[in-house]
Order: sequence, then C-alpha cells, then structure tokens
Amino acid sequence: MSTRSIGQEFTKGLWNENPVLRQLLGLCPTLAVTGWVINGLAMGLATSFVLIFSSIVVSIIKKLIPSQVRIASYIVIIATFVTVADRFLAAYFPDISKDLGPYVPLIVVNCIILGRQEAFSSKNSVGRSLIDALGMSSGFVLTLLVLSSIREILGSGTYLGHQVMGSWFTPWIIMILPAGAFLALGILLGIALHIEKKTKSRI
Amino acid sequence: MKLSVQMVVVLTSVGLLSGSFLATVGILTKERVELNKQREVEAAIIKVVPGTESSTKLYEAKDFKVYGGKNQDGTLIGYGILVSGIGFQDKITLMLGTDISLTKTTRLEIIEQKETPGLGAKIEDEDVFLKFWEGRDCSQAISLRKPAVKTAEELAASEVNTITGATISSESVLKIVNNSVEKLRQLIKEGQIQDGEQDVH
Amino acid sequence: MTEKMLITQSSPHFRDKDSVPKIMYAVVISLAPAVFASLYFFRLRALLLLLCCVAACLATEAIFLRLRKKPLQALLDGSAIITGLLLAMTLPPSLPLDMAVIGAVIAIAIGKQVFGGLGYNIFNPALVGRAFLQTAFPVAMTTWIPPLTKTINTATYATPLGDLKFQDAVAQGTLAPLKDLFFGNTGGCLGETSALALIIGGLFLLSRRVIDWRIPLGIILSLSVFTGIFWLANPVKYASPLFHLLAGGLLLGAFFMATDMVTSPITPLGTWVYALGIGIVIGLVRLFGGFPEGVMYSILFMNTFVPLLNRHTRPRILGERRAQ
Amino acid sequence: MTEILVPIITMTALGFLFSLGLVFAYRKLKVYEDPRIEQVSAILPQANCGACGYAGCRAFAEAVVKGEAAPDGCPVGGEEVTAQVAAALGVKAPEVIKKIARLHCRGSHEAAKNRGPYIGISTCHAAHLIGGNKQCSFGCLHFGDCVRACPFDALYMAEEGLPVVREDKCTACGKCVDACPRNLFELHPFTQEIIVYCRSKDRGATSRKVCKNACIACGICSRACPDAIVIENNLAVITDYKKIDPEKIPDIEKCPTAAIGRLHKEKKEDEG
Repeated sequence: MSTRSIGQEFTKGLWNENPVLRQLLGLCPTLAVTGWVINGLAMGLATSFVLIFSSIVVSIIKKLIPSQVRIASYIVIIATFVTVADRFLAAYFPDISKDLGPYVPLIVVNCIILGRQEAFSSKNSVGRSLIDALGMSSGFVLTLLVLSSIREILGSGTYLGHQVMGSWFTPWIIMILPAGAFLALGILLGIALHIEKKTKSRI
Repeated sequence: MKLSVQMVVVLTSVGLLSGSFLATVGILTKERVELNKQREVEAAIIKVVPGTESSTKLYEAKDFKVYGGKNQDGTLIGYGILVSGIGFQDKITLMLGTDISLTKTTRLEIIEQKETPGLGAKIEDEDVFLKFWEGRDCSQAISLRKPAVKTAEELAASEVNTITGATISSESVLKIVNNSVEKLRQLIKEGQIQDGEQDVH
Repeated sequence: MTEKMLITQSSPHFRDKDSVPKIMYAVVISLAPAVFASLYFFRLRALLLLLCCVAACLATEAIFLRLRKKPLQALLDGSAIITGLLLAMTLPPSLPLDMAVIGAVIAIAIGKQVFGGLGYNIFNPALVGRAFLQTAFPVAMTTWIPPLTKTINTATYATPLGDLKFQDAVAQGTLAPLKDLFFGNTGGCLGETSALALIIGGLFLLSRRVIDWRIPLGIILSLSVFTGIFWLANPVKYASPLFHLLAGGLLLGAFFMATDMVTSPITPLGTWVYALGIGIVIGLVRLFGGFPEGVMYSILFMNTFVPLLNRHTRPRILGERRAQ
Repeated sequence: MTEILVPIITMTALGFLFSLGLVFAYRKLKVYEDPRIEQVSAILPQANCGACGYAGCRAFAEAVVKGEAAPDGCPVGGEEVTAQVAAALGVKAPEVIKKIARLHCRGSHEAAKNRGPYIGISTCHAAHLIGGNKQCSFGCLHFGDCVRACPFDALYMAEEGLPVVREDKCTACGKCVDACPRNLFELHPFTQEIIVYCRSKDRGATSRKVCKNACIACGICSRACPDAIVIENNLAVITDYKKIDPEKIPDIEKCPTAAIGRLHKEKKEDEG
C-alpha cells in the first residue's frame, strides 16, 4: 500500500505526521502528565511500548481478522499491552505509576494507537508497521520530552528532579498546572506551524 | 455462514490469548506490586508512630484503615490511621499517628495530595505545616490557629498552625484528622479494634 | 509623479476628532491621581513597579511590531503604556520586579499580540498578565505590605478583603474603617487602595465620554444589591455594600478595566448585561469563593461573553420587522 | 489456579459473547451496499476537495457507481484514476485530457496602472468591493486570494504581481476559479496553446490607457482565424480552440498588446 521509502516511513512520524504537533492526537496524556520530565518520558515510553507491540501483532494477524470484528480485536490487543505496561510500572516503578495515575490505563483510548492500527498496520507488512510505529512513537516521545522539559524547568526550576535554575529563580507555578500545559502546547503548536510555513514557502 | 464463524472464532481466540497472556503477567508482577504497597504503608507507620518495629492492620474500610505500631517486645505503642478525604482540589490521603490512649498525635504524614502547588501543596511542608502537628492534644477536636504563628510554642495544646494563603487546604486536613480520630475512638469503644488481632504478616 | 491619485479605503469613511492616541492619553491622565496616591503610600516600590511594567510593555510591543513588520509609530498610540500602568496598578507593592516584567511581557504577548494586536484582543491585556502572575507566583501575589504611612511594625499585612475572608473580620470587629478605605490608607495592590483617587480619575473619563457610564454604574449597582441582600440578612457575618465598593480593586476594575473599549460590548443592552454580570460574579467570589478578591476573574469571565452579547443584542435595523 | 483461570475464562467468554453480538448485528443490521462503491472509493485520491462537484470522494464514488457521474469526473486523480475507476466499473475509459487553471490577465504591477493607494483589508475580495486599486476594473488585484485558496500549493505570487500556476502541481480542482472575485481563472485543456490573457470589456481606447497588456479589440487575431476567434464585448474570445492551428497562423503574434499568446512556446523559451 505505502509507497514511501523505509527512511521516510520512519521520519514522517517525527515531523510531517507527528502525532501531537501535526495530527493533534493523544492530547489527553500530552496535557496531563507533562509537568515533570520523568512522567512525560515514562508516559511516552509506555505509549510507545503499546503502539509498537500492537502494530506488530495487528499486522501479523491482519489477514485473519474479518473487518466486522477488527475494532473489537484491535482494542482487545491494545488493552492487553496497556495492562502489561500498567502492571510493569506498578511492579518496578511504583512512584511513577502513582504519579501517572489513571493515565496509563487510558492509553487504551489514545487515538494515536488505534489510529495507526486502522490507518497503517492493518494494511501494511510487519516490517513497515514496525518502522511506522517506531517513527510515531519517537515523534510522540520527543514531543512529550520537549513539552515536559519546558514545563519542568519553568514550573519547578528542575530537570529530571535536579535543580538547574539558580536560587534567584522563582518557579512559575502556572507551568505545572493544567493552564501551563495549554499555554506551552499552544506556543509549541504555533512554533511548529511557523516552521512548517517557512519550509513550505521556500520550496 | 463462513464469515460469521470466522468472526466468532477470531474474536474468541483473541480473547483467549489475551486472557492467558494477562494471567501470566498478573502472576509475575503480583508479588512485587503488593510488596510495594505494603512497604509504603509500613514506612509511613514507622514515621508516624516513632519506635515502631512491626505493624499490624487492625481495621479496614473504604478510605479508612487503622494500623497498629508495635515496639520490639510486640506491644502496641500507637495507631497509624490511613485516611482519605476531600481537599481543595482533589482527594488528600494522609496517615496520622497517635499514641495508644488516643490523647496525643505523634505525627502527620501526607501520602497523596493534588493541592495547588506553592499554596495548598504546602501541607507536605515540614516547616510550614507538618511540624506543628507533633504532640497535639487530640482528646478533643483540634482547631486551627489563624493567622499563622511562627513557633509551635505559641499554639494552645489542641491547636495547629494554618498555612498562610491556603486556609482551605489546612482546614481540609484538619477536618479529615478530626473525623478519623473520632471514628477510631468510636471503633475502640464498640470493641471492634482490639490489640493486634488481625496480623498482616 | 505629480499625478493626483485617489486613496482607496474601505468603509466606514468616518471623521471624528477622537483618535486612538487621544483616547489613550486621556486614560493616562485619568490614572494620574491613582498613580500619585500609590507613590504617596508605597513610595519607591510603587515607582519601580510602574517603571518596570511600562518599560517591559513598550519593549514587548516594539518586538512584536517588528516581528509583524508593522510601523514602530504604533508604539506611540499609548495603548501599551496603559497596559503597563494598569498592570502595575494591580500588583502588590512587594512583588519582585522580575515577576512584574514577566507579567508585562505576558500581558502584551499573550494577552494582546497573539490575537492580532490592538483591537483584536478578547481579554483585557493587563488582566491577562495579572491572571498569569496570580497563578504562576501565588505566594508573591498574595503577600502584602502595609502602606508606608502606617506605623505598624510588621513585615506582612493583610488586605481588608483578606481580613474579611480569612479572619472573620466582621464578627471580630477588626474590619478596616471606611475612612481608611476611602483615602487609601490600607494594604493592597498599588492602584486599588485609594478610592478617592480612582473616583477622581473615573469622573474625568466619564466627563470626557471616553468610557461608557453604564459599565461602572452597572457594576456598582449589581454588587451593592448583591452584597446588600446578604448584609441586611446577616450584618454580623457579612460586610456592608459600602465596604465592598471601597475595598479591593472594585473601583479600579469598574472605571479602568471593565471599560476597555476593545473588550466590552458595543450595544447599550449588551453593556448592561456585561456590567451587571461583572458585579454579580465579584459578589459571588468575594462572599463564597476561594479567593478574597474576584474583580480580575469576573472581568475576564465576562470578557468571554462580549462577542455573544454583541451578536444577540444587535438593535433591529430601522423598518425591519420580526418574522411572523 | 483461579488466578490463571479467571482471567482466561473471562476474556474468552467476553470475546465469544461479543463476537456473537457482532455476528447478530452484522446479519440483522446489514445494509446492502454495492461493493463497487467501496472499490471505487479506494481508487480515488481521498483529498475530499469537492472538485468533482460532490460532497467528497465517497459521494463521488456512489454517484459513479449509480451512473450519475462519469468515470473521468475526478479532475484531481487525472488519467490514472479515471482508467482505474473505469476498469473497476467495467466500462471503457473515456479519453481524458488533463486540464489546468490559466490566468486571464497580464496586468502586472508594471503593465496595469494604479488608481491610487489602497488602504484596507488586503484580500482581493475586499479590494474588489470598492473597485480595487487598479484603473482596470477587470484585471488582477494582486492580493493573492487564489494563492491562499489553492489546496495543492500550485500557485504562487510572482514578483511582477501576478499569480503563476505551477503546471506540475495544478490538479484543476477549480478552487482558484471560485476564489477570484474577477473570474480571471479558467480551466483549459493542458494541450491548448493559444490563450487570451485579458478579460477587459472596456472599449479599446480605455483599455489601452489603463493597461499595457489589455486586449484592445483591434481584431487582428480574429481576422487571422475567423473560425476560432471572435470579438465580443470589446474582447477577443476563443470559441473553439481545436480549430486554431497555431503553426498556420503566424499573425497571432502580431497582437499589439500581447493580450493573446502561446503558452507552450513561452515555456520552451524559459527552458532554453
């Protein structure tokens, strides 16, 4: 189905079809858990894990699934991996698991994942689906990383829990509140659009 | 007909496989998850009831659990009440330590809170809030001192300090504490809690 | 090129002696009494805050004009100066200057320029800046110092509304006397302490017809009625309407913030709804909300309704009849 | 043991029950749909641009299957899509001629005289309402409404002030035709070589005054090729481009204002 090269299949997730900045998908975790870098990173990696493995499984069994039960099957598969991720975090990283709270189980309904299954994995080979999932995951993780870096540095004056701003700095508490998430995401989207416009007009 | 059979078979087997997979994962992680939870509670009891060596669960209800802290000899030296209640933003979960006669608080620990950072979240702050909760007289309802004072000596025996600018969060904690002490007293009176009956271990 | 050319301009082709700079500088003049009052009560702190805010607003405006490739003369229309002045007026005197600068940058950048500059903003820019500061630095924004005219030996001091909300001041009888509120001898933001100075400035604006009289009147009326009902019902618990009118940022908000031409409705009926709404929301916040003061949030809240009010209170075109 | 069995049995039972439900739904609630609709829909570009005149690609597919629309109705897809759609429906593909949008104006900044400075909203529509800033009331207004309307990035505003069509990107969707308040765009077959670059209906004397490149209705072209070109309302109009044989009509290059010209020749010159 897809006519892109393997490289393009990967890089499209980073910019052209970046799930958050270009497709505006998965905004719920993007806004909710990016107050601290460690949470953003954990959320990104958990989502990536689910996306990558669901894509592999779906693309393997795509021919067996009748289209009438495909959504049900995809959701069961996704939910399985989400539960695995949830249990894993609870067992080995209880603090992060507590911070992320309900947002790990909510990965089930993250549009990025079901969207990729419907739009890509169900039509493409295992290899391509894997590359696509890797690209989309990297795009998602990078976006969360940028957003949570901005929010943690400004909102707490720390990075990954280490103090990076001097004692003169008063944390902007708004940045770790929901309002700060919207502000930071809005500015990030604006910058992304601006870059997009600039590069486009140069062609 | 063939398609219908295929639909049933596929979805059922997806369910079967996912169920088996999850069962395995559940068993593999169960022990650790429970261990984590237990450790957290235990660490909190040791903090709120000084001198605790081991603990037992004495009573359990929704959002209200009572643990007993025991010293080396195995005698009960205090209660740790793990309780949740509504704060300014969301649920506050805290553990209150009291002595065995329920007349004095030993210490307060905030387990989980989502209060406004910088204001209400100061209920986790040792110097501003928590240190004023040590050794308060809880034989009667504790009250809030407004406006805040500098040192614990300025407070009356059953008074705690308020947080400047976060009266609602301070009041929420106070309410949770007063209610839970009252509830525990009632439970002891009714004989529902006795010395170390249900051992956790 | 001596050829005479016709200037092609879209309507309205309308001549008026008022211009944007003229109106803006009228507002600056009207703020003068309040500025002097703040300088008198808070001295150097007030001066530094005012200078910082105005300078930061002008600088941000200049950067944005440059980015948008617009003529820098627009800087002189006075609107950025007013935003800076108004923002400074709503800040506590003890606020660190770097925070004031951040607030000013946010006010112009997020409050005004991202919407497209003067005339396109939805919210009052100064209040956007203040709302940001309130949320970003809640502690610094709620720490007050007594006016320097008072010989009280404390580092921090509560505002009259703070006393009312958190200390049960009515029952305790420690409510600030109305005389202090009227002249400004209390704690509070730079520009809100002296009711007298604000009233002088407000009357000047009204006499020059720069602001719509319905807005301050509507706010004062609805807040008086709202708080009056509770006061009559239980004078031991609730403060009198006069206290509510003189305390906090009500007069500053009613005369200078809510009346912003860009962010208030244009039809008379819409203006009444807007003004009454602001008064009631202030009353709700002050009496039952979590904050002692609600002027900022209630004006921002009612700002969101302005496009809706404009649309639904549009006067009927002459001769038009309602469809049967 | 229950720890293993309970989840397995639950999940299996749920899967089984829900699949039964879906089978029931599939059978009882099934709506018959011509399978060809799905097939045609899959071939279409899915740009949902509406250039075909239907609400979207799916609606066009339905119309084609019903026979309401012709297989070559999708201008964006071009030849390839037409062939595939026709093949899917089992009909012979009609010959498709790629169309392209052409601008009918040469009133660049230099050529067309200004009426005066324009102060106002910088869109063609706004300027058109008050007559525009050019003395010519038929020509291009230079504000680029068409460039903004183009969904395929096939238009750009050239230095001299006129929009230029990128031939490789234009899909003849017709968005620019709708966007231009002065109707200066028209879709022409790609092979058409001769084009009238003017829409001015002013009398020759007037047009000559306001724009260097306006058609002044002198009639040189129509006399050279009376079958294909006529003068209507002070403007040369090509009535049937197939009848023009550009090789045989050298007179066309004699147009005094360059209001009529050859497309592909110009291109060759550019390349050379």
